[in-house]
Amino acid sequence: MPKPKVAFYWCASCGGCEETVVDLAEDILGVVEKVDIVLWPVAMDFKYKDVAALADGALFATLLNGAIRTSEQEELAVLLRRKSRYLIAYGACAQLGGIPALANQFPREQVLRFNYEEAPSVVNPTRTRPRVHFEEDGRTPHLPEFRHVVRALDQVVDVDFYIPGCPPTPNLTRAAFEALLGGNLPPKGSVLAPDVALCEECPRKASKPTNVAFTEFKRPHQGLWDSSQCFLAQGVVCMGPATRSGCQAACTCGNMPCTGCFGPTSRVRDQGAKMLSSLAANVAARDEAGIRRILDGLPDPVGTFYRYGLAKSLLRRKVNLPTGSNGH
Amino acid sequence: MEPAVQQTFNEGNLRANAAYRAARRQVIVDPITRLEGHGKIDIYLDERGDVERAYLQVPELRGFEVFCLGRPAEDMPQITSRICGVCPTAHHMAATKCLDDLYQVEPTPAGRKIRELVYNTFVLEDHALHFYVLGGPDFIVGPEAPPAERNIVGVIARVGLEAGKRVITTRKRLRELIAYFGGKVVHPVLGLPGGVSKALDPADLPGFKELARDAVAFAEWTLQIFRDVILKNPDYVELITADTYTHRTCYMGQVDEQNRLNFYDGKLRVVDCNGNEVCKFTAREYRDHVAEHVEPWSYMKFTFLKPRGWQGFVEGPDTSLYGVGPLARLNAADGLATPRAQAAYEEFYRTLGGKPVHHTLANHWARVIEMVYAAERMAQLLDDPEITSPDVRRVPTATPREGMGVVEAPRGTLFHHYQTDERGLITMANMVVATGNNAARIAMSVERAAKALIRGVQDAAQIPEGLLNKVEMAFRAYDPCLGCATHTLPGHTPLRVRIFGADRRLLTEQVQG
Amino acid sequence: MSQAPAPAAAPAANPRDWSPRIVAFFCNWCTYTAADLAGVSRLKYAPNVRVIRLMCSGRVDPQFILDALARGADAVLVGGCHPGDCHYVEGNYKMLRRHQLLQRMLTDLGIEPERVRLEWISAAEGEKVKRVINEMTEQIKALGPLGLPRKFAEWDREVIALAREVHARDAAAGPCPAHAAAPQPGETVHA
Amino acid sequence: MKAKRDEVRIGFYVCHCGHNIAAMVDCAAVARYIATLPGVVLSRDYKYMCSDPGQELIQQDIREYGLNRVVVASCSPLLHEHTFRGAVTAGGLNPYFFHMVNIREHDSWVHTDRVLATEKAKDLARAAVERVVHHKPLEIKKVPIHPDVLVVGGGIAGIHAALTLANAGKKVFLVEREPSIGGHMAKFDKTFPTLDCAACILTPKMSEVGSHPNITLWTWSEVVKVDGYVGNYTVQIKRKARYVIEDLCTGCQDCIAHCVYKEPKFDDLFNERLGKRKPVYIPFPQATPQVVLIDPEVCLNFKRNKNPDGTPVVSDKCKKTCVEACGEKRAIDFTQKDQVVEIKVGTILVCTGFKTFDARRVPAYGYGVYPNVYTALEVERLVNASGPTGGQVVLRQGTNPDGSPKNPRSIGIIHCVGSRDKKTNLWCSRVCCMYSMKLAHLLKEHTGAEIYNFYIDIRTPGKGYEEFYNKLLEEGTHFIRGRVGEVTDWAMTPEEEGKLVIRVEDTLAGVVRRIPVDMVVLATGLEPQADADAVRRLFNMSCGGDGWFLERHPKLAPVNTFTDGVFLAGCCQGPKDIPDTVAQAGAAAAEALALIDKGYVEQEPNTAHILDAECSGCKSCIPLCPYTAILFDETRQKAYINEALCKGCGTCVGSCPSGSIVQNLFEDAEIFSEIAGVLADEPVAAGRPGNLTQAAIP
Repeated sequence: MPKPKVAFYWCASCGGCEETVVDLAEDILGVVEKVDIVLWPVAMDFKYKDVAALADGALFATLLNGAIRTSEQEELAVLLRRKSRYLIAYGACAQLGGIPALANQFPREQVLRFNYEEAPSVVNPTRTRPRVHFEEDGRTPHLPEFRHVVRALDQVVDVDFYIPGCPPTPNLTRAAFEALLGGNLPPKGSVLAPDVALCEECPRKASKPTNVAFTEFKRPHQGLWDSSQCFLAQGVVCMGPATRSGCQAACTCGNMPCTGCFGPTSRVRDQGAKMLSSLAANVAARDEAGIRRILDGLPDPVGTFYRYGLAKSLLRRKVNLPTGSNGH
Repeated sequence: MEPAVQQTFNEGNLRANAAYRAARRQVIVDPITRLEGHGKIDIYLDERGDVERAYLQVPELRGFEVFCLGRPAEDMPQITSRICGVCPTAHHMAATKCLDDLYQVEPTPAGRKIRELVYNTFVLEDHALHFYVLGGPDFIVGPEAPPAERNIVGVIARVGLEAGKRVITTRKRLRELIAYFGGKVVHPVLGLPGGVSKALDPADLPGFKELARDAVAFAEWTLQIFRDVILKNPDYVELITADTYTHRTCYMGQVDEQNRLNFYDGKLRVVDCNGNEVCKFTAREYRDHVAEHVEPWSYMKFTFLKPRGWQGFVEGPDTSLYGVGPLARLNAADGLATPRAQAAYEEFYRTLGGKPVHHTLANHWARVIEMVYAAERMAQLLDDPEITSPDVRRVPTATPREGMGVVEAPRGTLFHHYQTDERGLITMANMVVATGNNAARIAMSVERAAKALIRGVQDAAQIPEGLLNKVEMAFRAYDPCLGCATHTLPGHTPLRVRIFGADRRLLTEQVQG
Repeated sequence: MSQAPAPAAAPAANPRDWSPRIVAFFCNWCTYTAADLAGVSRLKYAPNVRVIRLMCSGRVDPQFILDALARGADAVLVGGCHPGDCHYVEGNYKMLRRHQLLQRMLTDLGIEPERVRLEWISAAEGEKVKRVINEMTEQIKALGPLGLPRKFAEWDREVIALAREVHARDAAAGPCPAHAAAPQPGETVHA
Repeated sequence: MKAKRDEVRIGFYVCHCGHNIAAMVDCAAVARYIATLPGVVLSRDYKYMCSDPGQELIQQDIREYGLNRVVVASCSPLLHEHTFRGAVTAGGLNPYFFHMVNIREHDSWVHTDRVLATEKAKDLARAAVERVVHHKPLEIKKVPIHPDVLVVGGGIAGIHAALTLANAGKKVFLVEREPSIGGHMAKFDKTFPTLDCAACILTPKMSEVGSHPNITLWTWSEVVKVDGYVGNYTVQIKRKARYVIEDLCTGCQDCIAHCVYKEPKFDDLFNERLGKRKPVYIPFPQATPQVVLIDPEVCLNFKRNKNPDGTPVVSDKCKKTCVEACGEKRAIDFTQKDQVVEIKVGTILVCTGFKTFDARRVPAYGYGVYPNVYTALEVERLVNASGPTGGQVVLRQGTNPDGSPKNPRSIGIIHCVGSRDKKTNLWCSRVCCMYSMKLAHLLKEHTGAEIYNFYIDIRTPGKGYEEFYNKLLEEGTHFIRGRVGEVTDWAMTPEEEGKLVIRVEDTLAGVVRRIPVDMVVLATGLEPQADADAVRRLFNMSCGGDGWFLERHPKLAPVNTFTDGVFLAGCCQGPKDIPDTVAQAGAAAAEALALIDKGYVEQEPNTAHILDAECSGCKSCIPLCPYTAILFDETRQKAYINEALCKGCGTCVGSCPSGSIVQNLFEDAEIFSEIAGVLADEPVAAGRPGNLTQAAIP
């Protein structure tokens, strides 16, 4: 009988997810046995019209990584959505917008201006900029346009499952494949990772006292950290309590706090808001000035609480930035 | 291990890597999905059907420099590593060195050594990846061989199954060392101003020492493969030295006090196309020597030597263009700091007729020599008693203002530069990356290859089969990472080539990775 | 807002001219009771606030505030007992701390601090309920609409348009015979 | 959600509340609109939902239409939520399948634009409909009531309440901060309007308290800490050192007689500083308990300096004649220290009373400047047979021709001092008119002097009060209507020489008058105790803007507070006379009895619980709980909530970083849907924010 067809595709990603899939070599061995990888962009010569020609749902599953930021990426997402029985957002960028979504806090024009005019290493007296429609004696090497908004995959198309992480771990990926192929799937929309916060599997968990109240927030470079003690107990912000487990606490094992790449649990709509709520509530001071002094130890709330999740936060983006098509 | 299991194990590895290789080589051929994030070459012909102009375009931009604004500087190593998941460690390390400078803090000896250990390990595994999976096959299997064979499977067919297994397991073990210190191998977290986050537990030292020994053997073995398969084949040597792939530009590389190559630290040295030193500078001085030029037809910026000014895509003794990467590093250095690598270095120039070498394809050989160096350096660092000291980080006390950091990424020199307010929040971030440094040279290689290979073409039928791969080889020899180049794309460098007739109509379009 | 509100932002659905929509979270013991007192005392104030009763301001999850804004509230008012008066000892301090940090974060995300307000209103301060609500309504009127649902829709218009286009094109192309066969159900449970 | 919608059958009712709501909200329109919402099977508007027919209607509909959710839009849930839950239960549903919408206090009563008020009503109602979908059936929590009662304050209110409870067989702890119970009433001579002697009616009650088997009387004691909740309060009481062992003291007062101080020379506070006492003293003859105490501030046996812990240092330099006098009884103990005792009670009655207005705050009346200006309370002592002068009304300044202390020939009583005055207190103190007239009567009786009353209005709302007023008029007491401008000793005519002149505009005659008198009595008003704010915090009550303790409802729950199991009686809740105070004390006692005899309290099941499987054990919630209800299971490394201790504030719920704590009645889903509900008419429904409306894609 025909093996189910599986596709991998990438959008605005750094390639780390791809690297991870390759690191799976042995782990997905069993999987490779069971499926046809029809597109790993691409495991074989692949043409748009081939995909277009596929019957809807002809692809058993598509694992798509990277945030969505260009019309072309949207186009393939929409198409693959249609052709795939299961569309899976693979990795933090596809699931939450990821680090590229931090760009949702800034106007696009600022990016262009800095890169081509203001960067200290740029020498550009004529203020030349890459042009979407450039022409020199009849030659027209065009450049594509970009969206103002960086999006997670499910802000463009319907997504069946999510595999979290920046990058996801081989174990989770393997487990996901087993679930898919075994046909024992969680409800649609599930994140294929444990629905408990990271502390559950953090080796430092037991070291946290039950009475942690913050008198000061310390930034990671501002002290030397006991590699067996909970970071929060040491006054260092760790996103662990507001972040899904499944990574075996890789970062705390590297003696650095969690930054939240696995996103929130299913019970939370906005990872940042929840972590903010928990940290702030546990501040020790009772007077406004004292509270302010302690909270000033968190200089970049957006970058801290939405490091990977800005696109999927309740506000999605700095709300007063320009939208619409962009001429540049 | 059961032989049967062993068998499937090996096959699995082969299949996975075949797929990986393919993933990096081939890409959708399609006029509709204008694939962002891919190299794009538009070739325009004149009436005679010769190449009039070829544009290498990089069509995306992500704007890391801007969305880093307002973030705490200490987050930069982790944020900027997301510029590229293929060489995250390079960005991570450049950013971390930037923080040392920003906070005016000298890493503790152990901290510094762990950084260099991790970094050399990273360079080694990344080079191995490129040699066996990406660029190498062109030679090992042969440029004219059918694409289906021109991949790791073909490589293994040549060098044997055990060898293939060795490549995969060694890379795996190397990456485990990175993960040991970095938490994760993709996007590690060890870097902080004044050192690293995690110390090396003496109990784990023996395992790593063994790894280093194996790594040295592995690197030398790889070098031997290169000798056997390539140097013993006059066709290949001819191909390497062919004029098509030769550019007489300047070269930049990082060197230590004795002008010996160092990936992690040192001064940047530039030599001209005759091998004479043009300048030598520290990261802090990069703006006096390096500048970026903007072309309206690409998002990628073209770096050049500032004092010489932008003169366009020209070569020769006075050119302001320079190359970076393995070949450039060897050209810019006077030698290598480890015995075996030094020997290989001398053999390299002996064989190719003295310094500097201008043959782009020699990058592959240079890359293998660097593998030997990286492996030996690993061993040196692991033999250093200080490596297991728990004192891996010094807490900074200075008020931050501005910092610059540089490392030699596998693909070439990588600069990070930040300014902050007194709380250490980023007010300016700038990055000049390997592929940007190479951009002009890559563009020239591509145009040169195109001009050499496409002559009197009137219609698509006249475009020979292997042609595009030859063009691509010129491109891929740099192992360019457009992801780094525009801080935006995946590390892959799939490539789309379109050829337009004199009437500007599209003659043909082919896409390869 | 740093820029004038887009004309599109005026709710067409509302029969009258735009007027702020404010969602309030009042604690059961002080502020909600104060609002009752305001009613009993027949004080008159602006009809722009919709009160949601919670037992304590400590229950106010910042998610509620963001969700309210995202769903179309132009502002959010949180009312709790005066410091030291919390029926649950210090729930209101917890809210005060969240409020301070949330304010900073909202500013970074382009939302004016006036749009999220925390007030201590005791059970006896019916007058204050009136004052605060009238004051806030005026302030938000001056600021103009936040209109996030409309913004989201604006942002997504391009996506939807493209999706339609692709589907149309795909439909036109029609499935090619090679792949026409619908996938066998068996395929999901292949051995 | 959709699926859920199919299961729910919501019945919606909007109440006209006569015209209270209907006048400003188009109830029919609201009902029509709600009827269109998914899940709503029935939507009615009705004149009085809280009436029996109204509640009956709900019950019928539940049965007839198989409703499984009920929403009522009417008044504040604080008023009638209980009523309607009752109706829902009677209809056979779990009471928590109900939600109430406040469109009266929060809408019709506070708005003036009918269209907008109706819009608001729709929004609020829609929110409730959205919310109630997520409601779950809940068990009403029953908490047993500890039968013992704490009564705080030993004035007439506390005394009466304590006796009522004790006689009903309840064990009562009566705590009084002064050395004796009795409060202000013990200082009065006679009580209006019947003029029966305060002592005669109070003393028996005091001694009954002192001897009652069910009453533990702790005077010279203060409540310092209150923990727990209705039915189960743990109270700490500081028993201040008397330096006399209560159980051993017989009240013989030999010690006082034998004190090294032959003459009393220290201010007697009970007598408003008009009299003197010794370092060892008993506050007043009828004091209960009959136990002396020693004032370490003045007793020779103590140094003035204090130990680090604040206790006075025993000097032993005194001859201790008191100890000799006490002899075998050995009741005197100079080493005594303050001690804190802890008791458990189920209910608490707060009867902490009032303080009189400080007349110095109205300088124009010269209190503290002119010796012969008195406060009413001072005069109470002056005219009191057991007072400092044995009932002789003599002035502080001046002498009679025979050289004896001067008896006033003319007296002016100024009403409303510190009452009904924007500069001081706005409220009417309710008792001043009556006690002023009482004093007028007594002074006339004692001195035969001419008495002038200066009043703004005479207020006599009470049984026999108006008659008493008439009696005074007949007695020839002068009543002059007008707020007194000033009291001065600046004589303008010979006959004003050596007298105090009261300058007033007689608003009836319309002339400014100067009336010279020997004595001025200021009818000072009533104010909340100085430490009322601290006390209210102690018992977790609220204060009104004026500082009086706030009752739960001015009409329907006048002795209840917002804290279950804590009741109010007497002037701590607001100025009132003795009859009202006693009545209120009885009412408070009855409320407490009702609770105790029921044996348990039903508590809102709005407690929180932790989802065990989902808890990551991050411990972030544990320090947030003010009741230490959140515990950590070390073996399983998970947190859990002791629901008996949880009071349902929901702070931990709002703070759980992984959303793993749920609060009954206030679940996230319920509140989110309420938010969505009030905003649902937003023209662009963007689905769940952050997600693209999938509907938009074909």
